[in-house]
Amino acid sequence: MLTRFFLMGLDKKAGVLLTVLAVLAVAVPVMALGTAPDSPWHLSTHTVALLGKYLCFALLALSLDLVWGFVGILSLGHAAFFTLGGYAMGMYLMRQIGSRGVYGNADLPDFMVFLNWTELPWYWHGFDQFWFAAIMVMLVPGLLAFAFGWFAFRSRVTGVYLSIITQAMTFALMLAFFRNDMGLGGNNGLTDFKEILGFDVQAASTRVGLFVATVVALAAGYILASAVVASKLGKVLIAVRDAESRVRFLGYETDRYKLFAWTLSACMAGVAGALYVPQVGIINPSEFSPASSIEAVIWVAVGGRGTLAGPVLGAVLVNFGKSYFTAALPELWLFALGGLFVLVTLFLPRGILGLAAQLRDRLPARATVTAKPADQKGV
Amino acid sequence: MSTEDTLLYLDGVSVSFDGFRALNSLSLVIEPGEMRAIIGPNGAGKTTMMDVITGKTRPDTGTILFEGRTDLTSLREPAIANLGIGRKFQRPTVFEMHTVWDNLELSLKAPRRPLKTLTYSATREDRARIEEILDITRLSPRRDRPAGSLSHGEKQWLEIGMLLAQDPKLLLVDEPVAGMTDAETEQTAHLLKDIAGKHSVIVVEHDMVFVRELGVKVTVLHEGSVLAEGSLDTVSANKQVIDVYLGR
Amino acid sequence: MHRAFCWLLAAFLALAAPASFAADLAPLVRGLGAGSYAETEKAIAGLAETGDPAVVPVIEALQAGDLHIRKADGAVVVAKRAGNGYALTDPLTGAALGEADRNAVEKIRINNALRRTISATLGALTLMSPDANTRRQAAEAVFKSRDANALDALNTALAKETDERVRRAMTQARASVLLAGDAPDADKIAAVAVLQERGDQDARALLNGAANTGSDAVKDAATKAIASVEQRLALWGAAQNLWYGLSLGSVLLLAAIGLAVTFGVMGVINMAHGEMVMIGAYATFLVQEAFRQWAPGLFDFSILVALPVAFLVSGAVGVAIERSVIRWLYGRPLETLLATWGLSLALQQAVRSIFGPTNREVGAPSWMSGAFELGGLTITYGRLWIVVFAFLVFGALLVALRKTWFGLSIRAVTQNRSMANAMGIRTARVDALTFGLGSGIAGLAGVALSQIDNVSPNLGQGYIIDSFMVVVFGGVGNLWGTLVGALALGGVNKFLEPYAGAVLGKILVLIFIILFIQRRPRGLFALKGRAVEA
Amino acid sequence: MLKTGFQSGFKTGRTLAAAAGLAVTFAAGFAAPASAQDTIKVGILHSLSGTMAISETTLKDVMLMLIEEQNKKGGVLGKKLEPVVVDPASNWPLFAEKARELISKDKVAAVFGCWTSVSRKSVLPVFEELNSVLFYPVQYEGEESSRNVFYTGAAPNQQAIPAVDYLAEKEGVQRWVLAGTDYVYPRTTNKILETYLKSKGVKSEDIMINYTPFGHSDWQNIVADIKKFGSAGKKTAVVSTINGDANVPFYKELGNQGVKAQDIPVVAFSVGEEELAGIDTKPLVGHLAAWNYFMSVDTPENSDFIKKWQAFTKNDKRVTNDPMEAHYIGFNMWVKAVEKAGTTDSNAVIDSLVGVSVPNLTGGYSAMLPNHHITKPVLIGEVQENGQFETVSKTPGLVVGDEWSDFLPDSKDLISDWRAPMSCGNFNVKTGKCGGKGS
Repeated sequence: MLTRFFLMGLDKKAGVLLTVLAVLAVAVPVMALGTAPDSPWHLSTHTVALLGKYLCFALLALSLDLVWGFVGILSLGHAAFFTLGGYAMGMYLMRQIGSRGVYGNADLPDFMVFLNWTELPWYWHGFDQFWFAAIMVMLVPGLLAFAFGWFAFRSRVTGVYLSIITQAMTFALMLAFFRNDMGLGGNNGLTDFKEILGFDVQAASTRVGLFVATVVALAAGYILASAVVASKLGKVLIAVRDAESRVRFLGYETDRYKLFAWTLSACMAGVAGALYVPQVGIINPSEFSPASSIEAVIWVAVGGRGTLAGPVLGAVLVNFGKSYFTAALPELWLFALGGLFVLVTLFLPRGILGLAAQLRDRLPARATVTAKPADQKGV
Repeated sequence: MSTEDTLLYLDGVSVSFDGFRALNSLSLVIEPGEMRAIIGPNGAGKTTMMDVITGKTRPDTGTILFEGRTDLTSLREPAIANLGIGRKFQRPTVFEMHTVWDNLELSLKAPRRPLKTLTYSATREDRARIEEILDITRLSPRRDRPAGSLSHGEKQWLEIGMLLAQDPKLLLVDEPVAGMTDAETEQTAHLLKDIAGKHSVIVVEHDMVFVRELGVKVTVLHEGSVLAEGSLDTVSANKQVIDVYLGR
Repeated sequence: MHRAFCWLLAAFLALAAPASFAADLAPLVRGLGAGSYAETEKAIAGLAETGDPAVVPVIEALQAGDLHIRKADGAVVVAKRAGNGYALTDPLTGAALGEADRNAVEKIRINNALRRTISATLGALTLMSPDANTRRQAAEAVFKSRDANALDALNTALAKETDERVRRAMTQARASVLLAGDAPDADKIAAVAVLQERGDQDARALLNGAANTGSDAVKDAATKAIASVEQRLALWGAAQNLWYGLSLGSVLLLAAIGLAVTFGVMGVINMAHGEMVMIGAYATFLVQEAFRQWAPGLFDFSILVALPVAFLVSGAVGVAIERSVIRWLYGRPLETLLATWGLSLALQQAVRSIFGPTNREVGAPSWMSGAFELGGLTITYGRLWIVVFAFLVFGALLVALRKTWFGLSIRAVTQNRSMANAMGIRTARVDALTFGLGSGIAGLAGVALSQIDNVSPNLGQGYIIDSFMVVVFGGVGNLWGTLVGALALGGVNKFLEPYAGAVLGKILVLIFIILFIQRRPRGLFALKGRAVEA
Repeated sequence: MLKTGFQSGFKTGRTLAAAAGLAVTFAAGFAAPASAQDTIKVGILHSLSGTMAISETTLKDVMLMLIEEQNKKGGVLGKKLEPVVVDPASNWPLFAEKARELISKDKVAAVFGCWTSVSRKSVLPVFEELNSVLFYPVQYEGEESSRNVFYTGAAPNQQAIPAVDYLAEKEGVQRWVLAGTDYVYPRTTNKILETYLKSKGVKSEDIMINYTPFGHSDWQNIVADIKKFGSAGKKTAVVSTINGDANVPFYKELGNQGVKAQDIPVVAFSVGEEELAGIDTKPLVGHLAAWNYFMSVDTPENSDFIKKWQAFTKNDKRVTNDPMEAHYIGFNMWVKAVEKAGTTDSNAVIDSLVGVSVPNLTGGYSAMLPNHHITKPVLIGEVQENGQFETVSKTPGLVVGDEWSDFLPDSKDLISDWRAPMSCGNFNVKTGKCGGKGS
């Protein structure tokens, strides 16, 4: 029953994507750990970390696509969920440092010691346990999303208004986390991690392990998202995206459907953030910045909104481009990036996968029929 | 007749938008199994009346009771729909990205809670019912096409099919034959008459030929309240009605 | 003007005074250039002791940094830039001493301690000036310096003073000197009363000093006076906060009003709006550079010239953006967000490449510098003009949209594009011009913001989110909403700031906006049928 | 219809092969290319875009200039130096990523970079893991000592404490406003100053501490508060650790509200010539800054440096500032250490760096200490009308950089010495153990 549920959403694209992920999950460990460092097949830890980061972003993009592509909620604050998940993981990693901090304080992280904190704030308790942190990784973003969505969807805040208040949410969080009084490291955030579950975070094998965990999480997220989208619930969501009030007259409480997708998406983003932190080695409030959220939106748009595989592709491609250009064209890369966004919106309104689909089924007549009547009647 | 026996009971319902009175102390009673045609010039309040019944608009004053006991004025749209009130819009509104089949499946009477729909899979009866509706609405050949690719008339029928799938006690049908050919209009009239046996129907329509075809009790709305009620012939003979329609 | 007057006075005195008098001063003047700060200070004290008005221009030259030492003979001279070198004059007589190379003279340096001594000395020396304004400034200087040596001069000046305002200033200065020195208790208590009447923060500072050091009677009087002054200050403090709120609100209004056109009226989620503001600020910079280059004397008018320039430059960039990108995206507001975000990145980098990443200096014209007191309110001219300017821009935009043919076309196009088209309105052109108008207004905001903020490639980023909040809070598509939204958010922010601090205040405002949108999902002034739909 | 899509994905063997191939090529595309070793590569890790570009771009340029100069002199160890510039875009995780890229992919011998504390914290584990060398040129809060990092900027005792001493002694300041941006450098510096001032007998009510967010632009209330605080009858000064962007509106507001240096002087630790270049300095004359270098310092080395810099940037108005001098010192130290060690190998260079002494631009020598900080003179300068500082006070000798402040309870017992045999960054003199409390 459950297998059936999870398999029902998988199509050809999913097959390709999951195959790629499976190959990565095998090839990367082999290439990183099983080859000599001077072999042409060797992958450096740098590359592994980089790939891991891209895949975390891919999971974030996937979660964003779930709400934007399938429910029509353009979130300009998804980085908030991602970062909260990251902080939950970061707090666990901080507690794991224990007395290996520079001051040798077993309880307090370094930044608290030199700012004269005397005891651990209450919200830090429990984070020394991995299971607790793992729950918080999903629970904190999930609860925030639930509370936010509960109010916003009930009040029928939609469209641009919703986008802007999601932006206000992440901006407010950013300002709050910048405050040193929050006890979360202020601008410096959480960093200098030592170990995760007893493994040295710097070790190549741990990095590979984290990478594989990210691959698994992305694959699981993808399977879950496609199952949700393919279910009747997914059909309701798409219906909400296209004609919300009509769905209400069919007797569906659209608020609840949106809330479900929104909260699920936030939890996925939280997991992405949690996997991101040990791989990049730092979490700090600038991740909350509205620009990060907008960038995530752009990955989705580049890959193809509403396609699930597209955002994964988009996130990897855009970030690969960013890594490449910040080194190759340090003075000009913003032109390249900015130009890319303009060109994609102008010439690839449905993203790369959308273009591929268009080229494949070449049925222009169908497309025009889809769009026209609604537009004309709208006046 | 007591209110308990009615299916829909409106009494003294008024709505204003920015000082404009769209409904002015409107009263209307629909009995179970009844089909009613509502006519009236533009701005008479026909669509607002539907909005008020389905929960889209809250009335300023007045009572709306469903089945004589449920107060509709305090409920939201989905709750009202789940009581058994279905609505077809003036402008055909279907889910364009979904196939015809999916449109019907979404409308089909089934649990509406998110977790139920997440694990839903169509039973044999569900499929049979959808097939049946496809036959009735003559959309069988188009079942796998996206609804967006249907012609205008087909969309009207699909929406009626969605209403049927919902299996409501009361159907609110807003201008079902707008943009249809004469033949289609006639078929639609037959379809609605078939439905009327098992359900109550309120039809709003401009097309007098169609209304005559239906041959049911007619209510004339004007400036947000009932001007006349009776058979089409009776109301057409009503002097006030003639004045309103001819603008005298 | 003040300086010129002093020169006149000096010249007059030089003529009137016996020649030997000036000669006595010469060695003292020479002492100014002795080397260390301490020696310079001693020399100033020596000059001040003479009480001779002829030393005023010398000390003023020192204050202005014009006093130099001629390396050849150690003479103290006034050196002013002339071409590549300096034109030298004698500090006492004003006689020309020829020109000198840049390296032939060395500037006499002053530090903060010297600056204080100089102001005090000048205050004491100019108390008898024929110009009422100079006398009042002198009295203020003495008030601040509390220099006991100035007491005699003050008393003499007070006896002769006829101007009521100057008299009051001198009385207060005298009170300040008395209270700070070791005058008898009775005098001190009288001084407390004078200061209590003055009732500002400077008075409070003096009274606080007295309350800590004086005899019991004086302490008592001072403590009471402080209580009364503080009450007064608290009252004015509230008014001051209102003013801050208004001022912040008008900055928000300026930043948001262009967005109210491009986003509110046209439905374009214009993330490049901040960059239009930035371009306006850089236009101001360029205009000012031009003024510095070719017409330094007219610098005060540079801002006025910058206004149309910034409007046109930002407007032109806006039109170009609309024609090249936005026009393909109408009806897809969320995609305009992505495209304009890309544009904003590119524009920032372009400005960074052209002007460099560092801040550029935009000066304030004299009529926008400084502050004036209104009762207990300190109102800075810069902020005041920005408030006025914000309202002017708002009014002008309102008139343009309501009363002109162009405004009518804009409204027609936004309400019903195809109908407008059918009626012969060239919608494409109206679109371009509307976007240009919004961008141009953003450029105007840039001129104003260049006066209070960094002119750097990041300028726009600081305002974009606030602008969106204002427009959304006020209600998309409603200019009045933008006005009320900006002022309300500015006011709330400044009201919260004293209690919650700047950061928490801002967070609370954001939460307030989020909650408010729940109550009114379409903003403060929701319009029916014209709102932007995703 | 439901399952078939997935199955067909697997059935189509070609798709599978293509996908697998794609994944492998993608991963292999990253594999490090073999690099030619005829030059010595030097990494430059400064943000060229984003919020920090405003400060860091200049440092990238100065490094390019220094490298060019060195190459004119024949490079190092007979090899030319090759700068590798990357843009971490003011994004802190990206700093770590780019650092890793510089070290492991480009194989740079040393990295000069970072500005903010958070960027340094972000790259620190990378440098320690890959055992490379970072020169960090900016004044910072201290409380850190890493074997792989050389701190050429000022520690708090090389900037903040002398500045406060100057104000207290020369200006007779008794009341203090500690105003800063809310991040770790101001927080720590202010904690240190607060303890220091209290140890000098300043009462708590004579200290006002205020924090504002990054990029704060509306300073009306705070300047008014400062004025009010300053009207308590005692001489008041503001010690400003306000960061970068927020300074311009702060000084503009000070000027407009008529807070003059002679009434309430402001001494800043983050305002240098570059920042002043963006402000009309006339109303600010007399306000102070504490640095280890001013452009106005009159020494032959400095005029030479300025001349070269202005020629390099082809702009005779370009200013120099303190972090640029820090890079100048750091780069020369590195060159000297590499030549001393005869190799660019990190361990050898790290060991030979300690004790290296090179001329600074203020007419003396700066030496690398065992704690990886350097000796510097401390200068206090007053802002002049032309946007320069005029030195009003200079410490008689060089001040030794103290990484573990004596004014913080948990750090006063710590010292750092990276020479063998101690080789420890947080040695506790009380317990005699390495590792903080040593418990």
